[in-house]
Amino acid sequence: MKIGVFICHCGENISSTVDCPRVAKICESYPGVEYSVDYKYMCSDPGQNLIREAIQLYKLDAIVIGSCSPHMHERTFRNAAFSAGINPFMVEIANLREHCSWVHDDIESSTLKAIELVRMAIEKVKRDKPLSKINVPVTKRVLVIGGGIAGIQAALDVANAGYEVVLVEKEPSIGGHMSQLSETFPTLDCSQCILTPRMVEVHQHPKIKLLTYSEVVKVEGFIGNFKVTIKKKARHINEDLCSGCGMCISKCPIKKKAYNSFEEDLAFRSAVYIPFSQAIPNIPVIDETVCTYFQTGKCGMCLKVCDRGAINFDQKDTVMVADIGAIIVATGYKLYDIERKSADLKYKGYGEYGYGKYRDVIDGLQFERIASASGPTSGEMKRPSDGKEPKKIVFIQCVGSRDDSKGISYCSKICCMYTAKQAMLYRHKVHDGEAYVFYMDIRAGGKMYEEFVRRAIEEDKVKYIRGRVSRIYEENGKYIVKGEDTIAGMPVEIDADMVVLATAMIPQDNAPALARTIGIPYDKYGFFNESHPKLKPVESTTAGVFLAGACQSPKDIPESVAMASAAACKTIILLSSDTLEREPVVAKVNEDLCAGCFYCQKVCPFGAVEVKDVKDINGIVYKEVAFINQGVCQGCGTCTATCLSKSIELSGFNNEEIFAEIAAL
Amino acid sequence: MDEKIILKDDLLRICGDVIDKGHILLCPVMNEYSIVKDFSRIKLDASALPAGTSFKCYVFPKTEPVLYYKRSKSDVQLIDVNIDRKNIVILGAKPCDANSLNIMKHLFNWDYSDEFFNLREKNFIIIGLMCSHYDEYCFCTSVDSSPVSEKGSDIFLIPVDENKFAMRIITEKGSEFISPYAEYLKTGDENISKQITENVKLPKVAFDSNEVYEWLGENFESPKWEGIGNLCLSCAKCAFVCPVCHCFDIVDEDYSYTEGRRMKNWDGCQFGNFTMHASGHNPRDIQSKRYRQRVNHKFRYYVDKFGEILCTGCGRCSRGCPVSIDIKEIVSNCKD
Amino acid sequence: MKELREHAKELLEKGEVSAVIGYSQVSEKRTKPIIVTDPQDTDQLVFNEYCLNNLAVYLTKARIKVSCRTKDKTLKLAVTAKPCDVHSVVALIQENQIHREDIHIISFNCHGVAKDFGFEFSGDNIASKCINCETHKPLYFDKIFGEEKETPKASDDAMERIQEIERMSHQERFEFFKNEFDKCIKCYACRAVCPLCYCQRCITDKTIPRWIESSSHMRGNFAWNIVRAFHLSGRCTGCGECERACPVDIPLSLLNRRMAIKAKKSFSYVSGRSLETPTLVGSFNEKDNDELFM
Amino acid sequence: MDNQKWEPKIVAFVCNWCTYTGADLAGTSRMKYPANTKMIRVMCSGSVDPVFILKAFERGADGILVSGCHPNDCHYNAGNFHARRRWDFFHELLDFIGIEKGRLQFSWISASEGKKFADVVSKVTKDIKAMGPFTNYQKMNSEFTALFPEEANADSEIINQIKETVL
Amino acid sequence: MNLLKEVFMKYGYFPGCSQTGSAKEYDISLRKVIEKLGVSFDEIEDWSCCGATSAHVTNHKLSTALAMRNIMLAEQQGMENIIAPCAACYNRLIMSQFEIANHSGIRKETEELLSASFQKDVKVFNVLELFLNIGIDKIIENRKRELNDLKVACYYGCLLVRPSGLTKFDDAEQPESMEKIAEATGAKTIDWNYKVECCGAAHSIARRDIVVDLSKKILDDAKYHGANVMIVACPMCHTNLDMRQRVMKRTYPEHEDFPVLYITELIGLALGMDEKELGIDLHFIDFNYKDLVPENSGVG
Repeated sequence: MKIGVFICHCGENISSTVDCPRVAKICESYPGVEYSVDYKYMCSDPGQNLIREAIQLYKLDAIVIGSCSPHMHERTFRNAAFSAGINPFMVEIANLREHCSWVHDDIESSTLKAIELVRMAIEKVKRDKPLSKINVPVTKRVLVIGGGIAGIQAALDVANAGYEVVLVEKEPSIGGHMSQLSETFPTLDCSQCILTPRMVEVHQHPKIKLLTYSEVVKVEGFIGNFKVTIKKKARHINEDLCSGCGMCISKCPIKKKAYNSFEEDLAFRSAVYIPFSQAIPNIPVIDETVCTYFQTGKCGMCLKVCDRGAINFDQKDTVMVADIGAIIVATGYKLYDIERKSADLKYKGYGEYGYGKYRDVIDGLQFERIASASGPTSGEMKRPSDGKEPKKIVFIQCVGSRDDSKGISYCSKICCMYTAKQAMLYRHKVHDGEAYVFYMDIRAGGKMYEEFVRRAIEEDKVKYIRGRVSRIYEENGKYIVKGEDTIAGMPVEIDADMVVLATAMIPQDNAPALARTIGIPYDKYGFFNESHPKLKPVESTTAGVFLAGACQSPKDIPESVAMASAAACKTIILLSSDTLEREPVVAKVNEDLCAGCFYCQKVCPFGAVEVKDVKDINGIVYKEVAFINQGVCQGCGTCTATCLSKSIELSGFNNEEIFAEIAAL
Repeated sequence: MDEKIILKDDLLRICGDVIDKGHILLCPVMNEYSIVKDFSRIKLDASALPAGTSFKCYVFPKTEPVLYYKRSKSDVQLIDVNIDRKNIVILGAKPCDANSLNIMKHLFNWDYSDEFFNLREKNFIIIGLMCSHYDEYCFCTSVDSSPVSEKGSDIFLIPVDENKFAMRIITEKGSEFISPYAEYLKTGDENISKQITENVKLPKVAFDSNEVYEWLGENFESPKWEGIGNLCLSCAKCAFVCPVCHCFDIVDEDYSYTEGRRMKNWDGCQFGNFTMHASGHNPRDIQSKRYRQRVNHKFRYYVDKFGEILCTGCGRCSRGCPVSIDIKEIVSNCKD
Repeated sequence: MKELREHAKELLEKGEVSAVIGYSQVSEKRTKPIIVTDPQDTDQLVFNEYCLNNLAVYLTKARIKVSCRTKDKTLKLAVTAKPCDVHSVVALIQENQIHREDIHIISFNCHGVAKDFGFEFSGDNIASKCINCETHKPLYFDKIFGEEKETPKASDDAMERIQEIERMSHQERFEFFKNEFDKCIKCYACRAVCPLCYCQRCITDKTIPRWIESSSHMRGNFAWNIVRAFHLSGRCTGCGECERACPVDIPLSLLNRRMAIKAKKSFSYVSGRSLETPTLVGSFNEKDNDELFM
Repeated sequence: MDNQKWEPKIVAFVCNWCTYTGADLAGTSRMKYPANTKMIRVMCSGSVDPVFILKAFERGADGILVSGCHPNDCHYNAGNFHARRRWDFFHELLDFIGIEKGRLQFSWISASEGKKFADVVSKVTKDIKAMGPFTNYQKMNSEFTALFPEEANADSEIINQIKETVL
Repeated sequence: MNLLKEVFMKYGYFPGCSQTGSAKEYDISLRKVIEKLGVSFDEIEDWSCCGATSAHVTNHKLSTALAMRNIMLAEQQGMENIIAPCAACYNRLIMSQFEIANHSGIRKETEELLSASFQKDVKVFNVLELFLNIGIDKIIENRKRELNDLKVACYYGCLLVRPSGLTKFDDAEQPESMEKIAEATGAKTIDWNYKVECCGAAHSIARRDIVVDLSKKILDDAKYHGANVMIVACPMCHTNLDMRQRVMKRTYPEHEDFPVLYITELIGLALGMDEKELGIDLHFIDFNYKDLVPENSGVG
């Protein structure tokens, strides 16, 4: 084998601490090295030409480049090698810049290290095998998980590009949290007015199949070829027959047994219900847990009044399997629970604010419902306990957020803005009321955001107090809010009628479970991880799965929408070709040696390992061996280390290559 | 035959001198042949069972370098190994072990003279000791040997009483070794030792090696092999503890990316990979074929080639077999 | 004994199994494995305190598997297994080597076995694994024989030895194991008798690259013994066959036992006890100990 | 060996996505750390086999660092979790056999932790320097036989040779 | 099952300085109640100050060493569990244990100071944990009278349930364990706002004015919510809330006496002991259960 070694000076970046000519000269003496040279800029056009010419002149089989990190220019050099006629995977890079010249001062020791690094690369390249890219077909259908604003936006964008979309929403209606909001900052336009047309569009779009009251239970396969199992929960209503007239709802005798979760438990709903009047689809759901028929076997009032015969008490959960090419995850967020949850001590809750004991200490979404014209108070400012108009209201920011002692270190990003908005809305509705805001800092980065906060303070006379609240307790129907004004350096006590806590945005409860189902990583809070924090913000690390909205980190509406469109765009790029090209760094099983213990299957994070029968000449299966689906394998190599008989090799990083590197130390 | 009498104490004195001269003294201690520095540990017990392993490893080490190499850009440089020439004195070798070098010698000097073996073997002095005890696995009498056989020993000892040995000097090497110590030797009476040896209880002759030879030739495809093959677990413990098994493997081991050494290691015919070809074909792919090979090699092929049975009847292979396969039983029952 | 033979005979006669793997008596205090395919031969089967072999090792032998396969279906294989050997069977099932439905487990109420052949079974000569054994009754079986008896009391020397080693300094430990590993002759008897060493080609037989040097010099012996212990950690069921088979008496079960203690302490896992729990190797818990990592 | 001049040889097995990138970041940030550590890039910390460690020791490494992504941060979701369990066992095994825990160290270093990478490498280098050369393991290379190649002739070594091949 | 096991645990007893002086009645009542419930404990021999005095703000090393000295003694005397009835002692002991466990530097330093090494994990309990361990049922079983005329305000104070990361037996902000124990005596408990507020103990001597203000708020809130007695589990709190009521009257002449009991005394009453036996007569504010019982109610 003839190997060429090319040492780059990177201007002076490498050559200032590494004696590049010496490295090149020493490498020339190694067995197998046919040609060795150093040059000022290997990645430049003349540099690449030098490589190409050397490959052709010396008939090189493989090359080693001593340059910057492979993350930087591996592709460049592979292409150069390819254009000169050698397999792009017969190229190894020794990282002489980031791992050597930039981090060491002493010329002698860094030169010696550089020699060793190049030597390791030479030994590895000797064992390299030519690889070719893998092609996999693409199913042109997209799954969007979550029907909030991010999911709606992503679904519409993909569908408008002409691809089929399956939109799965776990609630009976799409719309998400945005449909609960009263008005949006910083424009104070009505949230539902801008959202509902988009919801309708989703419903009517010929390319979108909408599955509400459904959940993703299993994801198999790989980019371009996922197989997704979706469970459609029983509504007990025949969706084809129901006209959405609402007769069943108005006649249902169970009126006050269940809280309306859309109204954030500020109102009741009947046993058969539509979450809210603009729900899409406008089809009710029967709640088995409170319905008299399901509890006692009697009643059946809805059955009697439905003239379309759409009520079906026997309906069962159904499961369907869809072929999917790409997945957009847009599961959104929930709010930090201030109540005491003995079952889940992940977050501690706020005992000092009464653990939800006081009915007038509410969270931001509850306030949204009170302020909303379609809410339980029809938009009138009334406090939940006695329906009185609160004359003094306190908003507390950063409840949960930025509070390590309660388990969350991050900033929830939107609370400063929505608190300002809510205080403003309150002042607009209660002209003689006083609004106080306890804050740590005001974070109003965004177009017209800072101006909006200033407006709340200056025009609407909201009183901002910088400090934390240490305790809230009830006295004489008032809520005594004890806190500190850190600017004045004084303790403050406010006897408020109502307190609104701007609780932190946290991931949905089932986010980690869903992440495991799909096979994407998540951080310690449960937010899904993007592939690269800067350059790949909408891709998950699993190929073919994209992220949109607040499931990745706290976001406001415009950011969620932007991310959704970005994810849609990435998906469309993926679906635009009929086949996919993948890097050939995948694991391969030696079937002769495989003992069939299937530990590889157990450790494979992607489910790439399948069972393959091996037959003798009579066609009788005599052993089962592991088989790695090259389309699914992501090339982590965990199986190779787990395999006890070493029957699996990871192409491009096989054991022989690594042993050679170790030997060259 | 030159027969002498020597006191045990004098024998130990000779041992002391051997050690002082810088030779290596090997003696069965605690169930194995070990290098003895403190000769109070020497027991010289004729009624002990054969040691767990033979002294094969001192003449044919479990691993040894045969050459070193260094690769450079243009060529490969080879460096020879300087072979050790130390004298080794083995005191108290069982007759079944003593004979092993004689048997193995043929193989190492057949088509090629193995200097690694020969140089070591040349420097061996084997002082054999009569054996007065056998167990259910011993069958030396079935393979042309016996507990009182002098075969392979340079000097042979017969315990007369607790403190005295009759000493027969068998070979020239033996007499050369003992000559400096003539003062310790008294003239002995051949009849006394003869009487002792004749009274030694011999293990029953379990089989006739000639019949076994014949049977093996005719029963290459016997269904018996499969039964044994199913039980055998393919470890090579039998081969590794055998005093005469001599198969070895040659491997190259790298020190670094340019330097390395070539090693000669013990190998065992019971390993599945023993006959694995580079093509992937394995002529002895299943255990029954491998076990058949083992028995054939010992009782037929080696006889064909060198006229000797490749077995000393020490019974180590059967005594240690994890699944209690008894070669004596298999061979003696071959005809049923 | 009689019931055992009759049961085996019945199984073979009815064609429920193709073979019965069992023990036969060699001499008073010695048994050997036997594979019975002919109903007539079942009267050789025995079970007593001298049944030391772990017969689970035969379940993965390809030839035996072949002999129980007919054109249409795979016949069952019956194996006599002490309760501790059943752990090995369980581990093999978990590792997909055999299927539970393909195997008929004949087990016994067990009160221990002798430490080696030729020793009278008693408290002094009880096998080390039987001291403090918790499974006198098999956890899984299809047929059980034998009556429950008291296990002779003995002190757990192996455990004391482990503790003794743990009290040593690193240098002393290293010297200790160096001396032990030095004896190794690479006969691989430890591997051959281990029911869980079923790989078709062992890591040590791999030559490209050479994972473990085949030479039995210090370096090769160290690598082999460490890797053997590591490959069995979290898997070894503690049958102790490796140590019994070793011709040079390397205390292999010290390593195996130490790793089993680790598995129990850190992961509350004991190998081969339950078909339901996921195997230790191949699973993980997000809450696993993270102290090791900076 | 002259301990004053002796420099430890340290091998680091690092995952491509987090630690290797973290090391790149340390480079672009021009953080300084000792030059003793040579890195071997693997795709995931889950793919590092314990035999690699033994091989590295055989080849004269005085210390080894294995580093991957933080838990839950793995590019492959779970590779590092499997690695963590594996190393927990292997580390304890080596410790039991008498190899000090400091010889083999582990860390989680994310792509953004250039500083941590530099710190960890400096710490490992410091630790290994304090422990001295790993003669225990390195001695084994020649313990059965003479050193390569000239020393092979030394008589005393040949006695060793016989002694060490004793069963 | 677990509870049963705990009952038979043997406790070491770390009284602390207050128990031998200002809070003698706490010590008396604790010993009596425990005995009645069938639990025994040994006083740690040669115990010393826990370091909760000014030491923990002036000399960190000293305060840790003082606390750990007592734990070391307990360990040496074979005790696995110790009770520290004083909230300040309790807090100091668990804080020191935490520091020892988490900072090897401090551990080394303290071990050197005490020339001993800490091997075992000695568990420190306060009285609330003690009674929870013994079991509420045990109190109910042994109850001789039902104190159902008492409306009890359970006052935890600042140290008993904090810091929240370490005192895992109850919530730091809305604790409930004392209520559970009090209800086992048959008494009613009230929901009120000041149960974990500061009584000013740190300023007990130096700034009585602060103490009076803070304590008054606590007592007033309890009264406002309908309590007729307050129970505490800390000698500091008791000092401030009981003894300082006289001073309180000087600043707030309208203040009416409000009895403050130790939780052990309350249990003692329920177990049938009388006020004198429990040392309640040593309090500054008189309390006699019979006074509270409406006449002709037939109790007692």
